[in-house]
Amino acid sequence: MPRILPEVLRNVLRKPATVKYPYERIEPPEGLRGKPVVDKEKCISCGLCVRVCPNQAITLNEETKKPRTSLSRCIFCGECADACPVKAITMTKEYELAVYDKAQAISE
Amino acid sequence: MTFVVPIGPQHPALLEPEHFRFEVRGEEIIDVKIRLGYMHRGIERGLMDRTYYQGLYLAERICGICSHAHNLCFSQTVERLAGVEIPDRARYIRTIVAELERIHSHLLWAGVAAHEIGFITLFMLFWRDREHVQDLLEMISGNRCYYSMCAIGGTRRDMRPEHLPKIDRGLKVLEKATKHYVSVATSDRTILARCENIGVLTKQDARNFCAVGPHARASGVDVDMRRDDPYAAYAEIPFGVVTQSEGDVFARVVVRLREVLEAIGIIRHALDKMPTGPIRTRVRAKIPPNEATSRVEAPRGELLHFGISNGTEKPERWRVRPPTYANIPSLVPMFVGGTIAEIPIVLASIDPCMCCTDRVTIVDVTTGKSRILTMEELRRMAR
Amino acid sequence: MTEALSFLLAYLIFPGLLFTGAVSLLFVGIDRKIAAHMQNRIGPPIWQEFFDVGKLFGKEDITPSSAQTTVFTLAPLLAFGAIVAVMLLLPVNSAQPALVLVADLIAIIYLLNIPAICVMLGGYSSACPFGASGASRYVVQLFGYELAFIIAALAVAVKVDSLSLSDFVSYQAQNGWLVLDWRLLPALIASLIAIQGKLLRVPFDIPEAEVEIVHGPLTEYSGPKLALMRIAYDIEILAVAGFITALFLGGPTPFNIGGVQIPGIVSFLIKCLAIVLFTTTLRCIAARLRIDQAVRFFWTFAVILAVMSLLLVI
Amino acid sequence: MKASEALEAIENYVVESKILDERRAIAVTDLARYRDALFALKNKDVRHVSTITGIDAGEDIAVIYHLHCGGSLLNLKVMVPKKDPRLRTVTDIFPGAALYEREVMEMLGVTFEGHPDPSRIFLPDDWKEGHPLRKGWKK
Repeated sequence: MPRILPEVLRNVLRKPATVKYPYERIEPPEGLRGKPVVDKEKCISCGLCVRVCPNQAITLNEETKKPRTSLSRCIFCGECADACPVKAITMTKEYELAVYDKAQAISE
Repeated sequence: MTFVVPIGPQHPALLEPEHFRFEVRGEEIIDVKIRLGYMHRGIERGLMDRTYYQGLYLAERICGICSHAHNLCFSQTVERLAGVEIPDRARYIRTIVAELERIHSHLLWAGVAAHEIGFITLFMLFWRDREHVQDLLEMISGNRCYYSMCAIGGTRRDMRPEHLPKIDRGLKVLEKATKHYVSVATSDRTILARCENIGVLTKQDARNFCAVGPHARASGVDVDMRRDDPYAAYAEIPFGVVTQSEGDVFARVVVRLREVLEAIGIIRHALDKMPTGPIRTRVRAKIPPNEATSRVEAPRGELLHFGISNGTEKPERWRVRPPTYANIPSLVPMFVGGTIAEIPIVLASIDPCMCCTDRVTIVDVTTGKSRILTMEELRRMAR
Repeated sequence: MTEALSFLLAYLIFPGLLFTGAVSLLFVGIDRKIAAHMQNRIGPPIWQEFFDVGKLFGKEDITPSSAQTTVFTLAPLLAFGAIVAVMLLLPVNSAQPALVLVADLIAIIYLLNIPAICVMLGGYSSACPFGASGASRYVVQLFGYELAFIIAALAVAVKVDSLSLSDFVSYQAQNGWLVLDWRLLPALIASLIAIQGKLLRVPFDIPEAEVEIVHGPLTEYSGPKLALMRIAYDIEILAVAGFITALFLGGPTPFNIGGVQIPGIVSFLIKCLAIVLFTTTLRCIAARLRIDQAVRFFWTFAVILAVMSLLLVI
Repeated sequence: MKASEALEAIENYVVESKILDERRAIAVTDLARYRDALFALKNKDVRHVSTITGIDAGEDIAVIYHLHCGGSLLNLKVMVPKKDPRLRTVTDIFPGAALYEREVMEMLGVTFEGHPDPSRIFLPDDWKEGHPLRKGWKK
């Protein structure tokens, strides 16, 4: 009891450690594996990302032949970004990906 | 008069769904029955249906807390199957992440344990300081939970030079905090009253029931896979195996907190001695027939992966034995003779991870269909 | 007629239902906020307790089919009624309480126990193993803290040579606070420990230890009944703090700060808040004890302190 | 204990054995002698069964005891015919093996005779029939 009392009393005057999340945000560090984004200019439609994806989250868009990622299946491992021969896929720092409609959870 | 107190599958003392039936007389427990299996996800079968490269990510998702341990153990097993040596730098990076994860897991556990004995302040403070480790892991690996650091044949990311001062600063904060917590936990009379001589597991019982990890070490069993079966870079790093002889809940608290300090030392040493060079060698997707076993000292104890390859890119059989599964038989001697008030802390003291334990199931992984109980069945179960 | 009307006013408005309800809910809010800050988090806003109780009143009221309905329903009402009655007996604004009895000390000690007994009855009648287990723990704990609490109050009564709270307050107005008398200091410590048990706060929140037995006796309660239980519990905090104030801290004595006259009610509330914050600190720096440890602690440490005071003042 | 020492202890009870490296050894024994092999290991102060794995190997079911022998790990394999999948329990030698035996029992349908509590452990109570880790099993 006595050893923790000073800390407890000090905490009353200290700023709380909690971050009021939706109102304040902590900037994620460099290299966070967030939403994968495809640079369509660079993409050569090789389909390698489709093959390496461990969870079959990526399919090639039938018209444009560019990859589309289902964010509800994606596990954000970053294998596609690593495998891409022209570095067209990047893992962005975007992490707030919740949507009401499953059909919108797609990154193209 | 004896009556049965059901604990679980949903209960505030359990963070994960398991079912315990305690037969009690007054406050005293006279018997306990354990039923597992509320979280079966078919992972062993699932691993057999996936290629090694896909399985790596499924194995990681066996557990949310010791994800790196499973990740590491899986890739080690595959490397053994293929007979590949990984680069030195990769071994050191794996070690550093494994130890950071151990700190994260032990602080998380300490918070849960404080909550179980009603010490909410300590619970909040432990979890506040755990954030520092999580921030470090996020910075190194790019994710707070699923680090995905291991690739088959090395690691996927390198440590950047600009990370080192940040890790150093983070470790200093953690070291100071942990030392403070050790002094609080070992002197606080209310904590001692709740933890000393509670849930005692003798050395004899710990060995007989094949207990593993900090749980066994707190009973005086000197076992640590990092030393007994060295993997990654542990053979080259000096560290002490923390043991306590008392075997009660308090000994488990002390063992875990001291292991955090030990882990900080390991990380510092590894950062200091880290060789330069490549971080990954290529491993072919098809692995010739072979069988291999790999063991890792996960934060909760010995984790075992056993794989059999058959020349294709998928394993013939994959077996996972997570640490909590090994510790469950030793719960019974710890409970019997205790009181209801001791259930939460004794259960928490083995750091149970039911997610790990229930790996096998019948739920179809591809459709995810689950069974719906009829009202009649529900009523029968409620009775 | 006027007497009945003034009683009704006293019961419903001041210092009864409306006043105590508002103040005690606010006190609990402050308690939660300060506890949160002690744990280095933000915590709920201080009027959170009003939201919680208000929401509970709007929720569905479920009575378990196997519960004894009459007892289960009456327990919250009785607890609520009894604890508001305590407030009428406490000297809140001046030495004179709203309702004058001959030996109100004894009445208060009795009435303060009724919410506890109602909670136990509710737990037993709810036909739930957690409720029964919590209730039996509560009974054991009651015998622990109550002895220390009564002996501590008795020490004060012997010192003042009266069984009336208004006598205590006027005695202290003349002779200074009783807490300043070193012979009564052990009694104060004993009663502070006892109220920690009475208010089910860590380290003595054993009957409703949520990780062990869910919510103890209140596990099966929901909706308005739970809200009533909750308000009764909140008012009990204020009532117990007010009781200690009257016993040791001089009760509602008006005083002067720089020429400004501070009315008795304000000084009463400040003292109560001080006691509540003391219990808040205590609950933030301890772990929950086991029931046998708690009882042993009450019977040895707290009771001995209280008896010591009693012997010293005789 | 090195892997070679562990194999030495059971050399009379095995059909074939192989040392993989300093810390890994595998051995195959048969239905008649596997308990003797385990007893011999217990006499060498081996107390820890890391786990028991069951494998559907076509005609037979392979039951592998993973034994932690000091610093090394020994995989002791017993082949059980699928037609009559019965084994004596080893819980009298290693009490900690109880859960692993129950798992092999329900996942692969091997009966461990003399097991103290052969009830369900992972599968639901109303599980009808079939053993999920057998090759032919289909949902």
